[in-house]
Amino acid sequence: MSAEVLPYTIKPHPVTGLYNGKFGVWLFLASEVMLFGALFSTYIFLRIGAPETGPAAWPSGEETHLSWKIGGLNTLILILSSVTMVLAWVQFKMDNFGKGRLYLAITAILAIAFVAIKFKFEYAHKFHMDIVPSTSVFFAIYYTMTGLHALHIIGGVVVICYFIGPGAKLWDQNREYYTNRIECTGLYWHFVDLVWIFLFPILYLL
Amino acid sequence: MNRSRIIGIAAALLVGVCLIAPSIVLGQTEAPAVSGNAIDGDYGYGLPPMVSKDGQRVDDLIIIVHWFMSALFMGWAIFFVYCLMRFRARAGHKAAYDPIKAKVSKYSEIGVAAFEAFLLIGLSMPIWAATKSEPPPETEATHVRVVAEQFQWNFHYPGADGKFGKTAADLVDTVDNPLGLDPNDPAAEDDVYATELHLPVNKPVICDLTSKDVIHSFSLTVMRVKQDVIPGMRIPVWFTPVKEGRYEVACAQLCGNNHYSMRAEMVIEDDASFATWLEEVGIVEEFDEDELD
Amino acid sequence: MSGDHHHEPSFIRKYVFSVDHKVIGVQYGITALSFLFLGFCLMMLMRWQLAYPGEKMPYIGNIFGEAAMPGGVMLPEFYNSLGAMHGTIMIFLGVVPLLVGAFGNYVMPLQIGAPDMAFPKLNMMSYWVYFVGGVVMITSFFVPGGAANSGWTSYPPLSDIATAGQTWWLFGMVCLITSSLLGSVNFIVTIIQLRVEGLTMFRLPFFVWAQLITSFLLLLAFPPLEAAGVLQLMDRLAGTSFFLPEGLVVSGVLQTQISGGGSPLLWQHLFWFLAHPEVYVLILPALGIVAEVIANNTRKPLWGYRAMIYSTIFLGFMSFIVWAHHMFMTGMGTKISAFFATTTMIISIPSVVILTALVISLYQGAIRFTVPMLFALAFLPMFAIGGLTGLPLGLPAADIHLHDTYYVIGHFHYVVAPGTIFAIFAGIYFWYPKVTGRMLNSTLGYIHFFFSFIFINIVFMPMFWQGMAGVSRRLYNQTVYAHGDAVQSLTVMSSWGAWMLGLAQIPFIINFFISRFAGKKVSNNPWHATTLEWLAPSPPPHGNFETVPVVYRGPYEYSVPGASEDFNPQHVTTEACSSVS
Amino acid sequence: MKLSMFTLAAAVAINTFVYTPTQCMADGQNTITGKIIFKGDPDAYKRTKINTSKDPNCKKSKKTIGSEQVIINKKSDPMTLRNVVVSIKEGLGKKAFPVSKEQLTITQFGCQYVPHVLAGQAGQELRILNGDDTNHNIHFLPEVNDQYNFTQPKKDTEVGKVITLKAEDPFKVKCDVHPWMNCFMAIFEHPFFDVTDKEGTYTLAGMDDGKYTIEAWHEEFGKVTAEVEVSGGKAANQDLTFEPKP
Amino acid sequence: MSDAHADVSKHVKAYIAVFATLAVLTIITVWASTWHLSHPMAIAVALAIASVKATLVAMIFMHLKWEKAGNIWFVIVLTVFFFVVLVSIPALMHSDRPLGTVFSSWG
Repeated sequence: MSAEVLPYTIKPHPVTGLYNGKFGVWLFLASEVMLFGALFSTYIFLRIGAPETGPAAWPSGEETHLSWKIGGLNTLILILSSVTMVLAWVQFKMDNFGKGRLYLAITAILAIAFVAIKFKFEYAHKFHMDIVPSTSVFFAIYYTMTGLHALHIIGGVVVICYFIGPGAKLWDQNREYYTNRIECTGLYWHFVDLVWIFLFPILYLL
Repeated sequence: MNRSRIIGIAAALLVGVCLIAPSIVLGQTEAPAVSGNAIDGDYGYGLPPMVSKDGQRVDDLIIIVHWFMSALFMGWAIFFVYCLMRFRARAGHKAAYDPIKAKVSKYSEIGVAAFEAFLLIGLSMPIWAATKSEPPPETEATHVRVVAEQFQWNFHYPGADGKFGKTAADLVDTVDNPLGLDPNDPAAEDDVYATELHLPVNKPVICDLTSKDVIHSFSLTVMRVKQDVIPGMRIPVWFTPVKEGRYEVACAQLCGNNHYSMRAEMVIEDDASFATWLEEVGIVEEFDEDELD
Repeated sequence: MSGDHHHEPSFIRKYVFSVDHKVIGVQYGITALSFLFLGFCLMMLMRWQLAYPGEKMPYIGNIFGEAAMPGGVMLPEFYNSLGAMHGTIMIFLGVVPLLVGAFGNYVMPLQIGAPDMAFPKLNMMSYWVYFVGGVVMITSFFVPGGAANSGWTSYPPLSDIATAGQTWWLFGMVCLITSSLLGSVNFIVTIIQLRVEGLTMFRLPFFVWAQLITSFLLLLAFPPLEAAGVLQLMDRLAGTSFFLPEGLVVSGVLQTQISGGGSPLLWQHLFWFLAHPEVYVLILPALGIVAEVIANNTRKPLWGYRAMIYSTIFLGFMSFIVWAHHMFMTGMGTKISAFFATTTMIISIPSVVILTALVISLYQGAIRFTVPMLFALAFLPMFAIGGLTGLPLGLPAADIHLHDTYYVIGHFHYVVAPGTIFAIFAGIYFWYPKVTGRMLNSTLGYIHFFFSFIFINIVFMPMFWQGMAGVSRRLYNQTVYAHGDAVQSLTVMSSWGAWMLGLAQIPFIINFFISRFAGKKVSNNPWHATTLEWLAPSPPPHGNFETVPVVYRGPYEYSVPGASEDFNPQHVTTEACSSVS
Repeated sequence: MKLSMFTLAAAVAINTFVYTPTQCMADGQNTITGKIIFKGDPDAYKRTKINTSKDPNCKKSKKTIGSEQVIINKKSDPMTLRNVVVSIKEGLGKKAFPVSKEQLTITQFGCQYVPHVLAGQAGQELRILNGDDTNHNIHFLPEVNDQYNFTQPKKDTEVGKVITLKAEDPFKVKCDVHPWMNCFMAIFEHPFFDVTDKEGTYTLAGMDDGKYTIEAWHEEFGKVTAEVEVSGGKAANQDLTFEPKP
Repeated sequence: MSDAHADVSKHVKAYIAVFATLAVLTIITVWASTWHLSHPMAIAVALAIASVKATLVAMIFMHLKWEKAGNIWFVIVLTVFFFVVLVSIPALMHSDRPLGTVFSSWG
């Protein structure tokens, strides 16, 4: 009900040029920047403060047991999923529902692949080696940051699957509304990608 | 509700409070102090006694700021009360629509800003710089390491050789070795451990603050010294006591259930007494077993 | 969707899981007022221990159980729990939800002429997440070891090694932060997008501006604390050492199970990065309420409306770069302390501007001493005292003596207790007729005001003297120190003030409930106000306005020369204003 | 809970002078008795006066207190050790024993714990009393049990909670306000344990016939064990010896 | 959002190009980490590449290149500013300590 009553839910506001959802998502992303910002700040603060030697020293590349191959593969997967996400939006925009939905599905599959690789080849492997968050500050940060990022991915997958499945009904009722929502989902999805772009070098390479 | 009733209520209230407040202040019994030792100095409602060489600067700053604040508030309040009385709604009085051209506010704001700048740059920063980046010469100063723990202040003196022995976390034993001194370190042999802070008068003191467990705050009210004690860091503070006597060391940061019990005493004494104390405090007396049985 | 329009929603949809901003506003209001009362009660318990340390609490001493108060005497751990929870409840569960959740939610959409918030479902979720957070906080009192007892600031390592209540506190905080984030996104979008035609940004009531800035503060400042909360949860549950350095020896036992390498100061940075903007979250909406009430009751436009808005924006911006003035005593050097002291001095200027503008607004007005106006007027000197006493705390050198003493307590309580909470009362008395369609009884209101005003000063004024004398805050028993024992009489006075202040709230509570049914019925615009909320019926129906209003002028057009009334509502055309009716 | 002075004085007196851990009525007939012998230089373990100047209120209960880590009875020959926990370590099989109904008490008096070493059976109730006019904070540092941490700011009070402990090797209990204050608690599944008195003797009673390993534990010198065989209700005698390396 | 269909379909090429660039940059980052650069230099290079990638994602995928809404730009600028404050000041404070401060409790 309220969606119909409220202005600018679907059509952009003539002055601001935005519909409510898009502005809302950007604001939400702003808060996400600060959330991850705090974690990046933690990373830098603790890294600068780490002693040169001793058990609390920052581990070098080999000591982290993080494989750049797996990390790099995951980076590519995530970038690819970003592309398919934006292509899905293009298809909806051009009224190709079927193709758009296909791209959405590919995005979801890529995202699941990302999470699967993360859990199967990284977390499980590390737990097997008895490397847990309490092992060192580096791994505490590694698990917290990538874990929080993975939660974001899982959240994104849930939303995407919703729009492939039950949410797709909206397409029949109001195409523009549906496309808008895909755009908002896309914005979120690209942001998650963007976070990973920073996480990859600071955790795997430096 | 008419105005006379309001005034009546307000007057009754004021009278009531005038009666209540003194009775509260006067009618109480003095709570017994837990401490057994008499603490020197005259403590009251104002700033506590001040017995350090540089503490007066902090006091002066506080006093100047408060005069400034009072002046500002009084000026403001007079205008406020004037407005309330002069411009109350009444028959025949109408509010003016056009805003007044109040240059005064602009000037006063600039004045406030200028004075704040003076307080900050002229007074506060030099004191702070002296407190944080101009330590007294190492050779002249009495050096003490202060090790805080829940809920106790430990004081570590370097002894005759002037060198602190090495300490390590894994050597700590609450009874035998509260400081975690390394018995193999020759510098540790003559180190002195105490739970009372004794300092010679008129000599600068450097206290290196460390904590074993949580954040504490080393507060010497009478010296106008306060510094958080952060685990994982050793932070120095320095001051020069100028008056002999027995004072208190307080913990000013919530450090656990018994935070309020984390109190130590500080004795400022002349060089001779300090030297004697330093020699005697380490001596352990033998315990006569029959006394227990 | 089509057939639903006339269908009356079920009770649950209408009053429990409602998406109507007004119902949510009222839900927020009732919940937050309950929490405010609870937080106040915790404080009254603490005041007993402070005034009469170690003595049995009369009458109610035995109901708290042997674990908290054996024999009716409060234990330090319970005292610390009360202290930590008083702070948390008052700030995160009481004042912010009242100012933003209740007043913001109810009044802001009405003031901009919107039918509802931009995201009604998000709004509902925000309330329920807040509610869950509140329940978690309350439940934590009943877990072994009691509620969180490391202070509302929860400084690690103490909070890392604290009892289970701390974990509950963190979960509760994560809920509350999430709720605030959802709310702030909603507020910003609503204010930017849903203003009615003609309501430009500089025709917005100051209250809406305050809500906008506040929402930005919440949006950008809260996430770091959420991150910090997650890190502390990791420390407590997964055994990491984000906030723990190497070589901790707790109670004589070397902590070998932790890796070390963390820093206790990291928490303080992330915490105060939130908590300083949070101070402005507490004060800006309060200033907004006060501005509305003052403009309405002086019957003249606010003086320096634009200057106030620019100051507010500046305040909001600066509040992000002053946080380390809470950390002067953590071993800060000269450069950084000079930077933060400077920003702190700078941030005092816009506050002075706002306060000056408000007091000059009184000049040449026709001041009606209504109950909301009395609270709003009392707010001004109280806020002035609170603000001025921040000055010595912002100067690092003076802070050496005053840091973590009662002076700090007095300072921020003057800002938030007789400051913000008086503004809240002003708001309640002011908008109650809009929400219920009935006036609050003004005789009870006057009694409430005068008693509150006098006693709240008796509570907090002595704290400045205690602080000057050097008494640390958070002491279970200050008489163990000579300087504390010397000013114990002030503590006793303060405590009696607090209990009397509690009694002074009884007329308000009675008034609040009785007037709902027995108050004088009022028209849409009982205060003869100009802003849009007074156009809507009292109480406003679902959808708020019968016809979408159009705005023709600024928010505070009172006593316009040549107009037929002494107020020109925003939605009335100029011709209609001047025609004699 | 406010205690009467009498209760408290009784608790202190009993624990100081006649403390023997309560033995529950086990159904066996046999007893093991013996001495804990100290072989070494007693002058290396002299007791010292504890400096309580940090808290002047400690002296109100007791003028001087001495260290209690090592208390050697030099008058007897051979010298014996006090405060040694002796218990059966092996040989009881899987038999379960009823829990003693008697309460254990530990009292803070003169800023010292009375008794200094407390032995009890798992599930036995423990009361914690404060006889000092000061604030104590009793902090348990076990690994199996909960790390209880109680504050007692008032004289003549008892911790509101009566606690029961699980079986655990001797662990330290300390006061966070008075760092010199500590004591040890040893909790067993069975009732066959004792703490040596000032004569250095112990008695374990009520075992069935069989072969047992007994263990003696001292906070400074660690553990020693011995094997004892008992049968037919005869009292077996088994001394154990601590021989610290100089 | 007023893009016609044709406009949007033009974007597709840009998306593919950006994907290619991102993939190449990822490989370069990994490659760069094997250069054995000095530590600050390595960080600078890695973060510079990451920033370029992030900018590409934001500008093209998130349509900032075509974004005209001032509000969004305002939010972005504000957020980036506070992000920088949040990340840099705690780290900076590490270097400004009272004379004689040591980062260890023991020794």
